Amino acid sequence: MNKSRNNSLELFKSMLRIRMVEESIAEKYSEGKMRCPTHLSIGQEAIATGVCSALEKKDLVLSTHRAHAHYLAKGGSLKSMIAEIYGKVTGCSLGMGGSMHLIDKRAGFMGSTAIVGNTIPVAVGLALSIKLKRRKNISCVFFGDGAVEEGVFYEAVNFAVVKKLPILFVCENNLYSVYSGLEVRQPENRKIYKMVRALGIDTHKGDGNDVEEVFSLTKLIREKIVNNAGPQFIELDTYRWREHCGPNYDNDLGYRTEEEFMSWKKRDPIETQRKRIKSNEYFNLAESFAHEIEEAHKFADKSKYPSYKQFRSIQS
Amino acid sequence: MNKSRNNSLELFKSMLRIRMVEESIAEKYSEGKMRCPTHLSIGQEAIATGVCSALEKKDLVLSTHRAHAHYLAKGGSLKSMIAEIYGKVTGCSLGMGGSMHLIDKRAGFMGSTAIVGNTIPVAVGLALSIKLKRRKNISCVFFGDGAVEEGVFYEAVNFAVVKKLPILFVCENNLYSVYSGLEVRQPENRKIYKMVRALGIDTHKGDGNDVEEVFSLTKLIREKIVNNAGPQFIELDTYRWREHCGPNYDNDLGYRTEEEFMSWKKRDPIETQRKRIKSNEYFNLAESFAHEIEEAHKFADKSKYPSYKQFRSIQS
Amino acid sequence: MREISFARAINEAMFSAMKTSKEVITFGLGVPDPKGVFSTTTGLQEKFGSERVFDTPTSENAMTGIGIGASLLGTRPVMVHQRVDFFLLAMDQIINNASKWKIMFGGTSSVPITIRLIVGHGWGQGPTHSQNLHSIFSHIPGLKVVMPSNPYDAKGLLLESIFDDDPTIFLEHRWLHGQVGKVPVEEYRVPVGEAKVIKKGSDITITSLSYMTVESMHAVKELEKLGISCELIDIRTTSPLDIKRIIRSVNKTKRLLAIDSSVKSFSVSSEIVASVSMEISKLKSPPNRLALDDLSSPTSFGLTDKYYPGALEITKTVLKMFGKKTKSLNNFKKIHPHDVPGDWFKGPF
Amino acid sequence: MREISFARAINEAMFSAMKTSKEVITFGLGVPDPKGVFSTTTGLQEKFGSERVFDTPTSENAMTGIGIGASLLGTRPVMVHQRVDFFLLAMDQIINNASKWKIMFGGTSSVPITIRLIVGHGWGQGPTHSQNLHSIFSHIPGLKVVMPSNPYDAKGLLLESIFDDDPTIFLEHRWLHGQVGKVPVEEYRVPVGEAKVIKKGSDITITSLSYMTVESMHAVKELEKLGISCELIDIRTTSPLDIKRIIRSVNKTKRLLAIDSSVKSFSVSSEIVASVSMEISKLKSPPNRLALDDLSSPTSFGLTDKYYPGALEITKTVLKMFGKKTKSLNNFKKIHPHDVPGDWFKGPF
Ligand SMILES: Cc1ncc(C[n+]2csc(CCOP(=O)(O)OP(=O)(O)O)c2C)c(N)n1
Ligand SMILES: Cc1ncc(C[n+]2csc(CCOP(=O)(O)OP(=O)(O)O)c2C)c(N)n1
Ligand SMILES: [Mg+2]
Ligand SMILES: [Mg+2]
Repeated sequence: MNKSRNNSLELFKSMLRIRMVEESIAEKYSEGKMRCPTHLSIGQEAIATGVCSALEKKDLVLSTHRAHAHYLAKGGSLKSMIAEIYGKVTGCSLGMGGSMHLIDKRAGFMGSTAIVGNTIPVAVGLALSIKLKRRKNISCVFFGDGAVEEGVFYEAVNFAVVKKLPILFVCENNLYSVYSGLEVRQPENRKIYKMVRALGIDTHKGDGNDVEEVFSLTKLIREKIVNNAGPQFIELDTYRWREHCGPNYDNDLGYRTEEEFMSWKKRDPIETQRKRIKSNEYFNLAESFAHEIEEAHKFADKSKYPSYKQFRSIQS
Repeated sequence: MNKSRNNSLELFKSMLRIRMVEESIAEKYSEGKMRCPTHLSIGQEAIATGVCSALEKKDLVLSTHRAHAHYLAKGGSLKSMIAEIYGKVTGCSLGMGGSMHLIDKRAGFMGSTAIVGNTIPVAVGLALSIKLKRRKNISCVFFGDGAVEEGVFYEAVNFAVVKKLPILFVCENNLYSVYSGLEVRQPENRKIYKMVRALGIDTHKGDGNDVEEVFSLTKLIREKIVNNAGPQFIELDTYRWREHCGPNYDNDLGYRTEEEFMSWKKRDPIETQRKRIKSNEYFNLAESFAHEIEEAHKFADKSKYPSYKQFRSIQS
Repeated sequence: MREISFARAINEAMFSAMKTSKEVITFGLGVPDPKGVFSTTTGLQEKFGSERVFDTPTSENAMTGIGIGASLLGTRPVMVHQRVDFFLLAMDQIINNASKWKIMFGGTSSVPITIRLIVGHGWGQGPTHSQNLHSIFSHIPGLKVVMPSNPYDAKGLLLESIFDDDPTIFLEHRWLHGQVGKVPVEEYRVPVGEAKVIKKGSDITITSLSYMTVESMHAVKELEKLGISCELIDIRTTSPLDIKRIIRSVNKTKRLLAIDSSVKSFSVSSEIVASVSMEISKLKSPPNRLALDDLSSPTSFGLTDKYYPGALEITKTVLKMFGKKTKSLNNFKKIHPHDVPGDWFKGPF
Repeated sequence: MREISFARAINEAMFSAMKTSKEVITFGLGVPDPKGVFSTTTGLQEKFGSERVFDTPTSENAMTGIGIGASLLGTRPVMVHQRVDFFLLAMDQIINNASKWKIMFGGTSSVPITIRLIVGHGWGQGPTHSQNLHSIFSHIPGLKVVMPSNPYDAKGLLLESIFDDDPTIFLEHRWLHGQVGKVPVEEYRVPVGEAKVIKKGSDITITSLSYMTVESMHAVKELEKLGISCELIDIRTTSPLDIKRIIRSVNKTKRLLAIDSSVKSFSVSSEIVASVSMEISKLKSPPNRLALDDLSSPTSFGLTDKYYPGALEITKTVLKMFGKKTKSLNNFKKIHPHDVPGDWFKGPF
């Protein structure tokens, strides 16, 4: 009970911190110091937090263009991430990757890339190596509803099933691929998790805006994987609040309705969890996070760019 | 009744002709005049014949590396095919394609290619154009159980469903991809047609060695497609008798058991149909086909190779 | 003549082509969305309907095959990808099918598709959002490769590509979309395979392509002031490459600098230097090329300036070829940060 | 020293690598099948088990990504494809991921994979079963590209590639598999990035690669008889390209013929001619290249002879460069049809 109360608080903290980090990026983006495409997860934090909190530190995670939340939830260094977005040599990828290429191997965050779907087989490869080495950890990959449309997703799942690999596929279904709704990309009324189940893998479905649900579902599923139940797939519904790429809101563009947006905003994962934990710590937390985040931006701002010599030396 | 008896005879004839053509290729291959990779369909004729006989002439077909049977069943010119395999300018592709690149547009046979799975989206494209032009025909593509493993298959089906295109996907499941059995490539006990159904498409299953079953199933399915039921998929079980590529038997290699081979040989689609029609025409038919085939080989042998000038002029 | 932007010229070409022929269709991720692929496809769906103009799943390989299939029946698909890099998923369809369909079926079929690919640049696009892959496409027989540098050519070349019966890769450098220039209202064509002399000159031949032609124009002006008369040739299409035109020019100037927007080795600039060297032995100085270092494109603002050569580097390179000093050269005041095409650009994509 | 075939040398390298390190695994369609990818993988599964040696689904793109992923944890996958052409399906994984992983994560990760690709040739392989795509791979920064021409180099270079920390494309020309040559039993390495002088000479430098080196060796012998002393350089790796070694040689001979097994334009031969021309201005005759016409590979026996240059065409080309007559040349009696590597070959694949 106490333990569970404690866990709920941890989940809340993780989400709040991610939200505040992302809002700081949105706020400062117009300063023109973060000069790279940047995809925020504001509104989708429960998935990153719920899944990564249920994983163990030794578990390995890969992600997509929209990676900040996954990176932070898995324990990636905040300073290194912000510096990376600033393009600085103190960044997790020495400034050579930017927002879309985050890595923190010590935290088990193995990378994120900017090509839709193309970390999915890489994660299966991690699972293959884990199995060959008889390790006890698992591989986990995050991707969106759009990535499911890439053939490589299907191929990767097929192989994972054939070889019974220790991997968790996490699909964040936020209904959109850039400005394109599901209806122009996938069959009407086809549920992703049902379709994927037919590929031969166990699949699960959850409310991606309920961090407790995501957490307990993932805990259970992870248990299955380490007990050799083979690969598992989970689809989580959620919604991106801001524009696909960049710091702003974009409801004015008209590709989605205000009602839809508002109905999801009401289901703010952080607010939901805040109500559950009934904590009065909110302000203390927010203050300490704000401080940490401000420090990270300062650190990034003051850091140097990588030298061209460094850049060149890596590739030769 | 008479009509159906007549149809059964036609189906038999089509299969017998295909078999005899392919056996003539196998027999003469060692002469060294057919100098290209050649994949025979001996044992699999019921699918080509059953499907193509249920299609209309205006329907469009695409195929794979193993295309002879589909080409002939759809009404492609025998002489042009044999000449193509001989690499002659009188071939359907002017000798520039060989056994794996057959085409006869007048017969609605739109091409075959040598890369596993890569005519599948092309066939979907034909269907797209058919729909845009409000034509009343359909597109049909043949492929093997191995092709189903290519992501492009999955992508192509998804799009066909989203756009409700007039296309029939025909999967010839002969249990092998070269020497590799299904068990090293696809999940145990997963039925292809069930998996594919989950992608959002109507799927069907049939005995690929029973030409009557294939024919009537395809008739029904074609009807559905022209009545706007959307794309359809059919899986047909069958077995290749000879080696994957080339004229010989290869059971000695040990990648499949003699029992398995014999059990399928007993289910020879041509013998099954011969028993059904109780025709005494067999010898007459065989004789006339033998003559036609001999003529085709002579024609091919006597024909000229394309000139380099011709070859060059096509690409500039 | 009125002036419009490169993006607008593309948009006009699309309107024009779709009006001229019902066979023309266009699709790709984002084609009918509110941003209309940097506003190049804006209004098309409204005008021509959702059967001919549509969005697609993220399935680059299948969608390319689908375009090929549709084209076999006379449909003329114009497919669009927001970045060249994404199209790497479709290499099987474009190389094994589209480029070879005609020859492998003995000329009985052809594949009249056009693939519009946007080349990313600047604002931390990084290694997988700013590749210049035209050298790869150019190496494949059976593909045409078009790289316009200005609004006039963009419209004329796109129309020509669409109504050409062969598969064409049409590359649009992101930074050109905002360029403004004179463009006729009516339909016209610019032939594929013809280079264009942008400026006549007598001392050196500079070949350039796509966005690099803009940088070259600045350099050439500067060099003129310094007493070097450059003949600037805009390649316009890298395949077929109008090598005859280039050789004619070098025969006159006896000097060559081949500028490329891709990494240096095994590139279009290599081909130009090689072809010229095999034809003309008596040059006044060794032939030269200016292209990117053989490294994946960097992301950091601290690296991109050095990685991407511009007017300044072109000017210096030419001066060196003439044995002149480059130190005092200080003429290209950057009016905005090096990683944006103009002050209006604030990211993020 | 004992002699073994090129295929056997590959097989030995695999045995040796897998014995040396448990991290080495190998997979691909047909790897453990009775034919063992032209017998290069024969016996590996029996020896090292089905966890380390396995067959795969026909899923080229995912399998490449899976190899990349496994390599991130120190596993060293050797992936095999029966034809280069099939690997076009995996261009996203190899170009957008493998080649860039190291640089886009600031050097914190590396991708030690080796991709063995068989180049098809002869017996009507046709447009999609005999492409030579090394120029494309060579153009991508971050990939190493290896093309051995003999059993000794095959073994040594494969071992080097496997234990190298960067992604390597290892191209095996089908017609080399049967070549026999001296190969040490023990493990040894041949460095990636070093060309090899096969024969010293003073009149002309010929660069060659993979199977073309075999044809070049015949030509060089013939030319010797005709009084022309050739220096034959086997490139061995096209990326990194040992351009220094080539330039050193051309500085001596003052003549260059770059031979390539791919189509001519935008190829490795273009790069060699360009690089040499930029360095050395005083050649005795214009630099030259010999490669395939810019056309997709033909299928018909009636076309392949003319399409593929061999020893005869090399000899003729060199003679022409020296202004000598080529008409009387009648020395290369073909001992078997031009489309097979030997009389033992009866098709079909
Ligand atoms: C192969 C490829 N195609 C297209 C893109 C452009 N793109 C970037 S993000 C994105 C949206 C993908 O949608 P989804 O997978 O649902 O992720 P979300 O952005 O919704 O988190 C697209 C299409 C890309 N990066 N890579
Ligand atoms: C992309 C690609 N990968 C591999 C091959 C080699 N290959 C040729 S035929 C074949 C077998 C495919 O099996 P299936 O689709 O079941 O057809 P079948 O030969 O059984 O008729 C393979 C793997 C190829 N041609 N293309
Ligand atoms: Mg999404
Ligand atoms: Mg099969």
